[in-house]
Amino acid sequence: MFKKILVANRGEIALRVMRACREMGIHTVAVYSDADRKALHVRYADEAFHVGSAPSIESYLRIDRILEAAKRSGAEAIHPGYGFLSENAEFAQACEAEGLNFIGPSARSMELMGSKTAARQALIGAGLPVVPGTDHNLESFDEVRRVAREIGYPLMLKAAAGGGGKGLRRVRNEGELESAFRTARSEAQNAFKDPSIYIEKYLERPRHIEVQILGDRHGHLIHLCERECSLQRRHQKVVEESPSPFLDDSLRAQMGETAARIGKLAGYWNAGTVEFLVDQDRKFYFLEMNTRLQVEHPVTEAVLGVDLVKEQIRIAAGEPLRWRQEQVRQRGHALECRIYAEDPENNFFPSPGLIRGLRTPSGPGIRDDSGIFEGWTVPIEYDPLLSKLVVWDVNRPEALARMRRALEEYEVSGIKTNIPFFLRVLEHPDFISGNFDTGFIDRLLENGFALDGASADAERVAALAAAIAAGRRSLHEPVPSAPRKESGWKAAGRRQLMDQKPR
Amino acid sequence: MFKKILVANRGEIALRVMRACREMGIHTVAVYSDADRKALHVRYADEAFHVGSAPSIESYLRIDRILEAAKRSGAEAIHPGYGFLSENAEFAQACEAEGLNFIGPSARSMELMGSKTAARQALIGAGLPVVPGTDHNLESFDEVRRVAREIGYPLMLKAAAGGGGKGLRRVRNEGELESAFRTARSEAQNAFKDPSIYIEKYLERPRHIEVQILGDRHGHLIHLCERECSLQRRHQKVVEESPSPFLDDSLRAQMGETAARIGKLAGYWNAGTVEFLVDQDRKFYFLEMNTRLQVEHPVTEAVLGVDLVKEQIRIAAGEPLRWRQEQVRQRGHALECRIYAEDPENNFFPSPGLIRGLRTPSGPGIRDDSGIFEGWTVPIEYDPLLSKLVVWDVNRPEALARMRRALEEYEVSGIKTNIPFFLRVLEHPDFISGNFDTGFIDRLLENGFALDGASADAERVAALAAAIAAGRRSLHEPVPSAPRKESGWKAAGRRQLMDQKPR
Amino acid sequence: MKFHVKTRSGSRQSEHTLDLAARELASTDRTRLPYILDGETGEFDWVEVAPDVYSLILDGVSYEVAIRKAGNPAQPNGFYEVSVDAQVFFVELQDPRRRRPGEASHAQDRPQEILAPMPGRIVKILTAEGASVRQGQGLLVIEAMKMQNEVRAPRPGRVEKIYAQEGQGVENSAKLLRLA
Amino acid sequence: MKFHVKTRSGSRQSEHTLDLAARELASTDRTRLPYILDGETGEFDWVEVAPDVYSLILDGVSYEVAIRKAGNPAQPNGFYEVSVDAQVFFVELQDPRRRRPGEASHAQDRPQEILAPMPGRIVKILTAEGASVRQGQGLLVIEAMKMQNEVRAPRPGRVEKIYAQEGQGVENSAKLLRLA
Repeated sequence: MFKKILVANRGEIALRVMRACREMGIHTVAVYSDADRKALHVRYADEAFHVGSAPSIESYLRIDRILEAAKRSGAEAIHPGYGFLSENAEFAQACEAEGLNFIGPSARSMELMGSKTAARQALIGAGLPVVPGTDHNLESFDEVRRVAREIGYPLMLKAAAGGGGKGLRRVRNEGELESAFRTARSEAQNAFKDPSIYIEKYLERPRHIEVQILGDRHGHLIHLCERECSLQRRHQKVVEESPSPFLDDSLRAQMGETAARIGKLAGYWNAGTVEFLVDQDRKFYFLEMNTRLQVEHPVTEAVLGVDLVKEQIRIAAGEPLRWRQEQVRQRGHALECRIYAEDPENNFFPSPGLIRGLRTPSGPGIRDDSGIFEGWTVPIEYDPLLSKLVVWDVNRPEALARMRRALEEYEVSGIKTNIPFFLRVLEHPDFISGNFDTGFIDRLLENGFALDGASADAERVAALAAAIAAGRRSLHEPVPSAPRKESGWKAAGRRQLMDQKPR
Repeated sequence: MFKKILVANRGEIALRVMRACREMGIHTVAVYSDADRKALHVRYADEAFHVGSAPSIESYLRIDRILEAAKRSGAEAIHPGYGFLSENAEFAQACEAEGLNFIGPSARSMELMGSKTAARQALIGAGLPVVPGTDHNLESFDEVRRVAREIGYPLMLKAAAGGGGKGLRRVRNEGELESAFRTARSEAQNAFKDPSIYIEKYLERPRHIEVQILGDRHGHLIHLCERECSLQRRHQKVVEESPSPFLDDSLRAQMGETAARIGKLAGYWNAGTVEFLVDQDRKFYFLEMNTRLQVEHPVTEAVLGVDLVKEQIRIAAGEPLRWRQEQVRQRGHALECRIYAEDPENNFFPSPGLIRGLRTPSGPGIRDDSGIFEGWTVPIEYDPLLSKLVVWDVNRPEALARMRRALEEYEVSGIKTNIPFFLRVLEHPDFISGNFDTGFIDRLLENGFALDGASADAERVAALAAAIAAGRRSLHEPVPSAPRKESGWKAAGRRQLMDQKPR
Repeated sequence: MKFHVKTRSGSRQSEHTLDLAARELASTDRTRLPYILDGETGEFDWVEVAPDVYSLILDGVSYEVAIRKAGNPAQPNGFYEVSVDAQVFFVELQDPRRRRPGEASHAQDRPQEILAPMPGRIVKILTAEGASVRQGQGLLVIEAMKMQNEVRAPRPGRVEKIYAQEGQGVENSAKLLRLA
Repeated sequence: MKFHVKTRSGSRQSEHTLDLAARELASTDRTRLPYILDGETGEFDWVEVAPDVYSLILDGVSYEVAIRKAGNPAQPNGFYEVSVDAQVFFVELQDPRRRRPGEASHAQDRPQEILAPMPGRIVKILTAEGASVRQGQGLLVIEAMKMQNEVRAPRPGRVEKIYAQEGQGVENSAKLLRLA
């Protein structure tokens, strides 16, 4: 086993990987930019090396500096987390060339599955189901228009190197095509340095359901069941769960087996995810493969009782997989909410800044994978993900109730978060019944988002509290310059109570 | 289902019960003493009623005031937690007399199993194994001496109404008997208002292993496997785990079945625990039954995926048990450490006071059931339990590693805690190998407890840090009057690193 | 101490008169405070659990409240942001003796500078100098963290001056426009 | 800034000379600080992450340190309690210019009042006036929270005066005895 691992990432995922390392008795090395000197991952690591200025292109994406830090520290392996260099085959190759173990699949598997069009071609060759569309990159607008007519509208333009909703355009008719093609190409060029675009049929109200796979370096590969990820805002996942309320055992087994076949086809090892779209007729189509750990991995961990990061490290160290397919059994239900620094009341505007107060939920069935602390300033340069909040309970209704309780306990003050938005989603009848698709949240938000009107009781209390604060000031008591906490503990539960309470 | 429940307790267990209520959509009512106006359970509850001054005899033990608060709030049921009135049959009866549902067993079951000697008699009558000894209370010293000669030394004197290590004396020979009898009676009188004493054979190096049972009001009762509770300091449990490393499947099934038989014998419903001593020959003996929720219930919850408090509430509301015995399957391994406000370096002296800084562990597999917050003053009047720290992982060695990681992340400053002591226990070879008994910790502590000598590297850092602090003061910078945090994050892991790092 | 109180939460607004027995406030221990709200007498239990965070118990109901003072932190009257169990209220306190009946709050009449909520680039300006805007109406669009975001009017008013230009990069808290 | 440094952790004690470039400390941003410890030159990276909590990186190794000043909080020299990744050190800083070579610290020579760590009842007194005691030796037993607990000598010394009596109830911080 490795003695020291460098984590080439930041924030909550860096901390999550370091926790796994510490539990395995492996020393950890952090890298950090100017913006992250005080960050938790730097303080949690055994060692820490500075790799550049705040923009990620000058730090977390600098392969040369990260490899130099690995050499200086004597690390034997590098865990890339997700995002940044995690799906960069060049980085994986550079690690291996320097004698460093890249904790992920082979560069060959990454290259094969990293290009959406190459992956589509391989799958079509093997007779596996893909969303109807082109299996090659489209260079000219003329070609795009011709192919679009063949496939029919509505359709999706997609970046071949894409991910995370970038370089993605839905086109309803030919009139929208040219402008969508230009902006998608330019976004793809900016985000991935590769303007290649392909076309997929747009499925009506599909579900996004993905399958976790895990393979060792000795040819043994299994699937770890599904995650339901249809709750997306602008093509970005915001709530994930497992099991999917949409699948029955037969479809689950079919999708799992298909995912494992795809993994084997790619000669895949380590943890990976095969994403599918499932249409209203319960037919599923390969969408893309993510050749890395995913943000939503904890829901699988909660339901199956595995630790995917520890398994990744073991696999990278050459150990054989310690699970057989028949040992994989789902128990209960898990949900994840991605807590972002953004303002749901103002069109989800990013809300970086100083965290003045923080209280995290705890108690039974709750996991908070966070990268923040009271006094931390969320930098503007990176992803606004603050924490992954994960709950487990015996079944879906109870897991939903537990998630509501956890969100009500979660207090972040000083910056805005999407917690109030999640509380709204969790009380929506279609979410509760499991009747939703990838467009659910965007439709929900068509008229914007406003917090519920407050109750008369709370208003009375607000007036009294302000008067207390004023009264204390008039007594010339010392007053703090800024409050340290805001209270989010009771939110929805309290609102219900007030509606019921006799006056 | 109930609409409103009063929680007749305080601290972490009150919060734990209220969290279950909130998840079930049940409104919560707190009671509090003068010492607890700012306590978390008062702030978390939907409603809160003052029941008296700080000493528990004047507040949390005042049946009249608690029932009055229940009536004023309109609560339909009372959850007693553990300790305080939880095993008080008079309280259970008073609740029922007022039309309030007592969330626990019937007063009859409590009375039967609450007296150690009555329970012993009932079990002997049914042919169930009890520790050899008397099955009736001993009034006079002459009788005690006579029975002691029959049973043989060493032996234990025990309070018939006892629990929590009070009224308990180990007697090695007849010379020690008279003084031990007097002090045990006087302690029993003080603690339980009942001086009755009985004698049990003292088993050499026994293990304390208990079985959780759960029964509904319709005669359906199951067992939920075992908890290993042999790690005790002065007869008080400090670390609990499940499964027990000492049991095999056959002994586990035998003990489980015996516990279920005992529960049925007592006409038991709700959650309860049957405690056994297991000797070196793997023979087990009934020790006593706890007719309430226990501090260590979360290890069972983690391994079996049940929520015992929610089940308690459902059972009290008359719902049938939703688990059959064959559905109870252990998965992985769970451990609990009881985080106390006490100073392990000073003979575990209680350490109440202001909590200046608090950071709780999180990430995969960790549950922190706490009743404290930064700025809270731990009162001197009550039990020093701050939090139950629980971890789960796929097997015992990984659960131990995770617990170490969690303890290293746990920071409480301003008061002393037993966290450094747990870190010491967790690295002991006998604990790691599972080779321990109820005397393990007391033997370990025979020569006291001192923190490891620090490393030269850390010493150099301490000198530099003090010089920075001095330098800033010499620059007349504003300095805080008291630090808000201390750092416990890296503890043991860091010490290992320093030993290895080349200078 | 007597106050004229205005509260706002979302679209809900209301006004009250409040008289609070302020003499008890000097104690940081638990205090029962009598009050008269809109002529109705009551009493509640109040304690500070963290700086500017209060626990209040009214008629048995437990509330957790956090306070933030806008403007001069030492001045008793003025604007407070109050969160009550995660519901946010804007509360304005006025001294009733200095207030003429029917007088409107001055706050809305004073010109207000709209500042950039974060560094970014001005993508589009959605209004013009001299235009009247509703509360919540979009004023301009900033791109930051690779996302486009609308800056909206915090209150109704007239756009007196626009400082920002389309395509321009702005620092955090840069003046964008003035609302009269 | 030059210091004479004494550190103690458990039974381990040592002395050092330290010269720190203090001019950089005025910045709260990240700072690289050069130092000379026992004649050896080095440099480290320092930042304050919370009041009196520092993150230090020395030769790539990341440390988290919390500081508490004993005595006058504004006075640079004196006693500090320093926790480094959960190991606790007592650090005494002296100005080397005011210190004569070979001079012992005065702190241990001054009489010290031993105070009750919490309210309780004195169960037993384990020493006598005039007795010499070792560091860690039990002085008396207090019962509190229904447990009996030993109060021990924080340092070696001679028991000059015993204020407490067996059976007596004591308040928190009550004087128990004086150690010379």
